[in-house]
Amino acid sequence: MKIHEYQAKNLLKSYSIPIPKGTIVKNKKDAISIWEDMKGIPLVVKAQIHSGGRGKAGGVKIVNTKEELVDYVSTLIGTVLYTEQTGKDGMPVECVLVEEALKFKKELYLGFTIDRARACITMLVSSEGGVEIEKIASQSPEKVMIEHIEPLLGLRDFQITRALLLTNIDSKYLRKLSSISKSLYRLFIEKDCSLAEINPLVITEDDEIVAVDAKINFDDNALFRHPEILSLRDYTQENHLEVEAAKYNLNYIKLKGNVGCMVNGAGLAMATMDLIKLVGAEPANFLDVGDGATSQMVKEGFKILLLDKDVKVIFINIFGGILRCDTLARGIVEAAYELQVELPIVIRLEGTNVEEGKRILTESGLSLITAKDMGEAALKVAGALGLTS
Amino acid sequence: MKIHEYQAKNLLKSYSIPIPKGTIVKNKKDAISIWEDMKGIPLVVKAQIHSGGRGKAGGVKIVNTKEELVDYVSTLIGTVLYTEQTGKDGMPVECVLVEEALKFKKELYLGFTIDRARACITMLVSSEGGVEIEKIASQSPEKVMIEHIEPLLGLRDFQITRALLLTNIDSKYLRKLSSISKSLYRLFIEKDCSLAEINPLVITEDDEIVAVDAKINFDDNALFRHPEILSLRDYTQENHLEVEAAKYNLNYIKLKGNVGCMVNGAGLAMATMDLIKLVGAEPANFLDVGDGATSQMVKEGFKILLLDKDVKVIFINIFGGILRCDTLARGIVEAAYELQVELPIVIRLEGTNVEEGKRILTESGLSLITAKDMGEAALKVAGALGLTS
Amino acid sequence: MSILVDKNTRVLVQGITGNEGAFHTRQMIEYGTNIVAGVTPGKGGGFFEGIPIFNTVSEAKKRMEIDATAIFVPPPFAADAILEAVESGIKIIVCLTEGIPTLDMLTVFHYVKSKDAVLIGPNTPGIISPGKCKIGVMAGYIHKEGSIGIISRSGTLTYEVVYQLSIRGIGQSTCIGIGGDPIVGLKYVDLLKMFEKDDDTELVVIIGEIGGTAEEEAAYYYKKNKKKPVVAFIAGVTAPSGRRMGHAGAIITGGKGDATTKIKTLEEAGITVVKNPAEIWQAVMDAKYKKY
Amino acid sequence: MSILVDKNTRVLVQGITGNEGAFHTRQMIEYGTNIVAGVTPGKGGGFFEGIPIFNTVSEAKKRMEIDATAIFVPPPFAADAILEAVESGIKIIVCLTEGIPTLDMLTVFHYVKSKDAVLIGPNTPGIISPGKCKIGVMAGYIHKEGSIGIISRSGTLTYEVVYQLSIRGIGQSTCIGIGGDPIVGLKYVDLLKMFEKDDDTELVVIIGEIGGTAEEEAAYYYKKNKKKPVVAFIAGVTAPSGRRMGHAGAIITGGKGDATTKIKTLEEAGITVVKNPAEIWQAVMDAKYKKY
Repeated sequence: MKIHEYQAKNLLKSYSIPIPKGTIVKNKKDAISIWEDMKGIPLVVKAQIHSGGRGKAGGVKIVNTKEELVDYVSTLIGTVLYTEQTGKDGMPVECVLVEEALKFKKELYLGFTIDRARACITMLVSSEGGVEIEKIASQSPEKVMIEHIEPLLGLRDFQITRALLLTNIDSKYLRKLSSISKSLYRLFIEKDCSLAEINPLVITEDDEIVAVDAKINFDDNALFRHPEILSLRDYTQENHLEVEAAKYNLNYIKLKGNVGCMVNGAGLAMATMDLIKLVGAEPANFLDVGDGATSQMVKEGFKILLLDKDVKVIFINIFGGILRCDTLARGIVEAAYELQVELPIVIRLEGTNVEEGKRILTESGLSLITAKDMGEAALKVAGALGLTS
Repeated sequence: MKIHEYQAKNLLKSYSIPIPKGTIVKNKKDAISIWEDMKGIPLVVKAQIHSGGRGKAGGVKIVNTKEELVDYVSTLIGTVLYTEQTGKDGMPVECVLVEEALKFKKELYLGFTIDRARACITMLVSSEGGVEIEKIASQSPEKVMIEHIEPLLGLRDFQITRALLLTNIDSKYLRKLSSISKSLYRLFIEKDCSLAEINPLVITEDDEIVAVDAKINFDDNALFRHPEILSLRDYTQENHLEVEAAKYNLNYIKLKGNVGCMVNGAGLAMATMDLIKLVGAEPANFLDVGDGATSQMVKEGFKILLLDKDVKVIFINIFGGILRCDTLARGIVEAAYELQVELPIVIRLEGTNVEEGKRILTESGLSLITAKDMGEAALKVAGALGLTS
Repeated sequence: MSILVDKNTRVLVQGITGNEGAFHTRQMIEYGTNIVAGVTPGKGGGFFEGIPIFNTVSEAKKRMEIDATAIFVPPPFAADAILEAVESGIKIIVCLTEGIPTLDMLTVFHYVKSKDAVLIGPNTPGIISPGKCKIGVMAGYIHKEGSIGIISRSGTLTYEVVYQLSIRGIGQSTCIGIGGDPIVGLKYVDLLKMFEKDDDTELVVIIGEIGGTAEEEAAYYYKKNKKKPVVAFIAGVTAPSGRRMGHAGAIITGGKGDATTKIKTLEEAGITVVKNPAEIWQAVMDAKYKKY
Repeated sequence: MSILVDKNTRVLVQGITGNEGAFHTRQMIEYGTNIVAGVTPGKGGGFFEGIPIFNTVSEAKKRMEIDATAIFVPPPFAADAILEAVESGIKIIVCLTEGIPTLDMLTVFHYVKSKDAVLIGPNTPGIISPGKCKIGVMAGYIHKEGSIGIISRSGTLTYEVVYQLSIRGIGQSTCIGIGGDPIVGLKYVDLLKMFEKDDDTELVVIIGEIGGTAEEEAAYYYKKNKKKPVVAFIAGVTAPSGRRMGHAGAIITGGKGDATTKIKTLEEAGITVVKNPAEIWQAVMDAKYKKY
């Protein structure tokens, strides 16, 4: 789960990590009010969307006058930003963060993430903050210090000291940086993060260390024990079809193609997408109805696919294991009737009770296109789209 | 470091472990005031001293009327209690804990301690609370469940469940007991305890689980990071000579004999005490001035020994390693002059620059009894006491 | 032969009286798995389908001979269940649960390792040595005894591959789902080593997907130690970056874990990578009859 | 010969520029110990008595060949210093610091073990193989090369025993203080095993004291595996219960760790226990010349 920059900063603050003075602004009135509060010092306005690259997209600006502030805030709120990461749909700006524009001497990077191969939390520190850590890591790997954290030990002072000394950060900042590192680590653990990064973490002209931007992602599997985090979820930043799907426990991700696909199981769903691509078409989505899909879930999956105006063909690929194909076929038939689906539907059913399942589909009177295996199904999908492959 | 029962209970409370309603009482007025607050329900009055066995010593009583309460409180405060553990000096009662006298169905034991051999924290649970855990463990070991806690894992639910199920505690209490176990474990870790036990932990007639008595000891080595714990130290509960010695960083423990001994190093100090006993005398104290004792520390050690009226002979046993014997001899001579010591002093000096040290002692004009080794010194101590051995 | 589990494996089921646990215990018994005990705290002393239930794993372990355990316990308690099994001395742990928090798994991973146990999963369909032992949720009937070893991160995609093989008469020695989570116990490389040593396995199929570097690790190992032919398929060539594709572990992050890199690394190690998931059987047949 | 350290041992000093560290580094060099590097964060690049100083242990380890480290770091930072040494791959760690919190040491103990390193101490005078290598704070000159192995929990009492032996011409192979804290690294039993294997050690002296069961563990081992004579002394027969006798580990708690029990257990294992601390030399001579 992702949260906004301002929410991440509030979390940092609750862990005693310094952040710039500022507040969230949702309208003109808020903007005027913060201008008065901050007594005319230069402010920075930052659009709050779940995406990086906001600066290039025009979502970040330093303002020096009240008019500038109010104008810019008015322009931003309610608009949609298109960054490198958002894709063609962009992301709506519902609120902006207005805070003091700090003057700083140096930008650092500090982040925690999980190293899957070593099965541990990893601290990354760089003396070159302000750009993406992946970029620093690929361009000047010697400037990124990596500390693997032993689960038995947790983050240790010697690791912090080592990482900071090796990045050539003046040792007079060691104590403050060490305290921030430990706090961020504690936040990572206590809130079940999958990523917690401060970038840039700046050294101001007054030698203070302040988190100027932050990105915190959470482990979806652990949200059950963090209602306080779950409450930070902003559905405006997610695709509405995905939000809808999630309500029914369906794993759905919107993509840019026109073949709507519904599959049971994540691996088979990805393989199905890949197969669609192989025959020259493009998947419109990833949709995993689960290994143990019920006919109800199949119906809801159908609805989601139909809500997507890009979809021209529907491809259902089910491998019934424990789930019986006849149960499933009944679900499909029922949903197709009820929803009055007019798009061509290619179905491939395999597994337990497949014969009975196929009989149900044939006898339904629906104009379903059936296939004996995944390969044939994909070709029929291409055919339905008028592609010659 | 030890603390009082009421302080331990306040700590439990801050970790959300239920304790009986009550308050600390230092005088008659306090007593009247709590009587009014508690609206006449039966109360228990418990003398606050750093010792177990208070009940038998007359330090605990249930009172049913205001008069009874005030009388008993007045009697207790300012008195000295003699328990099995206090020895002949007893311990002064400076305050008492007055709290509701709970009616309960069952007394349990819950404690955490350190297993030195396994190098881990250990949880002990027993369905037979109210008596000393050592007694339960020796009489009915099958009633004491021991869970060793892996440092990598911490205390785990399965361990709590296992310990509680095996002690035949009704599983309906599992959730509450589990929560209390985890809280006490957290307290143990966060406050660097060496012992944290709730005994008895009772199940009341209303099925509440309440800590009726508690004992919490702390790791002296970790007090530097717990000023909040250090502030709970009650010097009235400690021997005044020991308190005095601690000011000068001297390890001193008052014992019941009459040979005051001063040694550098804890092991050598214990061995010296044992040697005194072997020649038929009794050590008046343990005093370790440290491997690297300075002449200043020797002087302070002298003062402590002289403050003990039981001391009839002083035995100084020094093995100079890094510390030079001449430096030390000068310290002794200086202190003996300044303090005008009139007791016989037996000195055994060995190690670096011992010849020079001995010369200083001889030329000092003091009537010191020197010895060539520990064995001879001990015999001379016995001789000075008029013992024929 | 087979790896890890066979006819003699005595299996415990943790969470035996839950919905999932009860259903799959029946399925496993039906398949012929030797289920010897179950655990449900508070239900100790009872029986399920004639199998004794204990309150704790350590009690079960003391009373019965147990080689492996199947864990059907909800996500908030599953990590604890694994730890309990390891602490009690069980050496093969299969955790079916999906949705265990990643941080819980970090601790579990290292504890399992420190006690020389092996963990399959979590978020796995389990392990099956066809005709001998099934510890998991896969449909038993699609499998066939034979000589192909299968290691996969997914469920139905594995069934698909198994089925492609079985209907063409190609049986399997052992099929293992390593689990779709970011942190799992045994990985491709560990199992590949076991298959290399198993006399009855003549070819290994690796079914991988985006996320992490487990497939690459297997490739590095294979490059230096290849003995048997390996055929691989990597799902997610069309998956976008930064999105979790169903499995918690199927995500391309920070430019790492994309399918193209995995395919390249596997091919460089001498592994045949199939592009079309409908044709995995074909590649297996080619490799099997081309021989090595 | 000797155990653990000898003429070839290359030693790092952590906290080399502190008061204690600096003083004892000079003493160790004077004794002939091969000090090759020092660590003080922030002073990297400098030198102490011609020895290069590094900011971190891992840097020192990368640049120099290091076999052992001596830690002179204040209590709040000492556990971290041990962990840093272990993590950097140093296999023999001698921690002189007194006053490390016990809970810190629990973690340290298990980490050291998991990495196959050995820890001497903390709260130890250190280790000395007379004439070869001294890593610690003991006065070198009281020792004499020879064939007695000494394992002790205390400082000056050990010097006393060493001196009793040296002035009578009885030398030592290696003398180790295991440390006076409740949780220490190597214990009697570990070192006894090493001495049993050391050809040049013919007799072992165990100097124990109240608290814990480390002496008893050694006795249990010795009972089954005795090869060389062992002489023991246990300090604290007159120590009261429940009081910490100077050393954090010297405390009788819950009826455990009293001297009488220890003496009984050692004697039952066939170990000669001396009652008079002034006569330990005599018991050693008796055992040495009585032979085995």
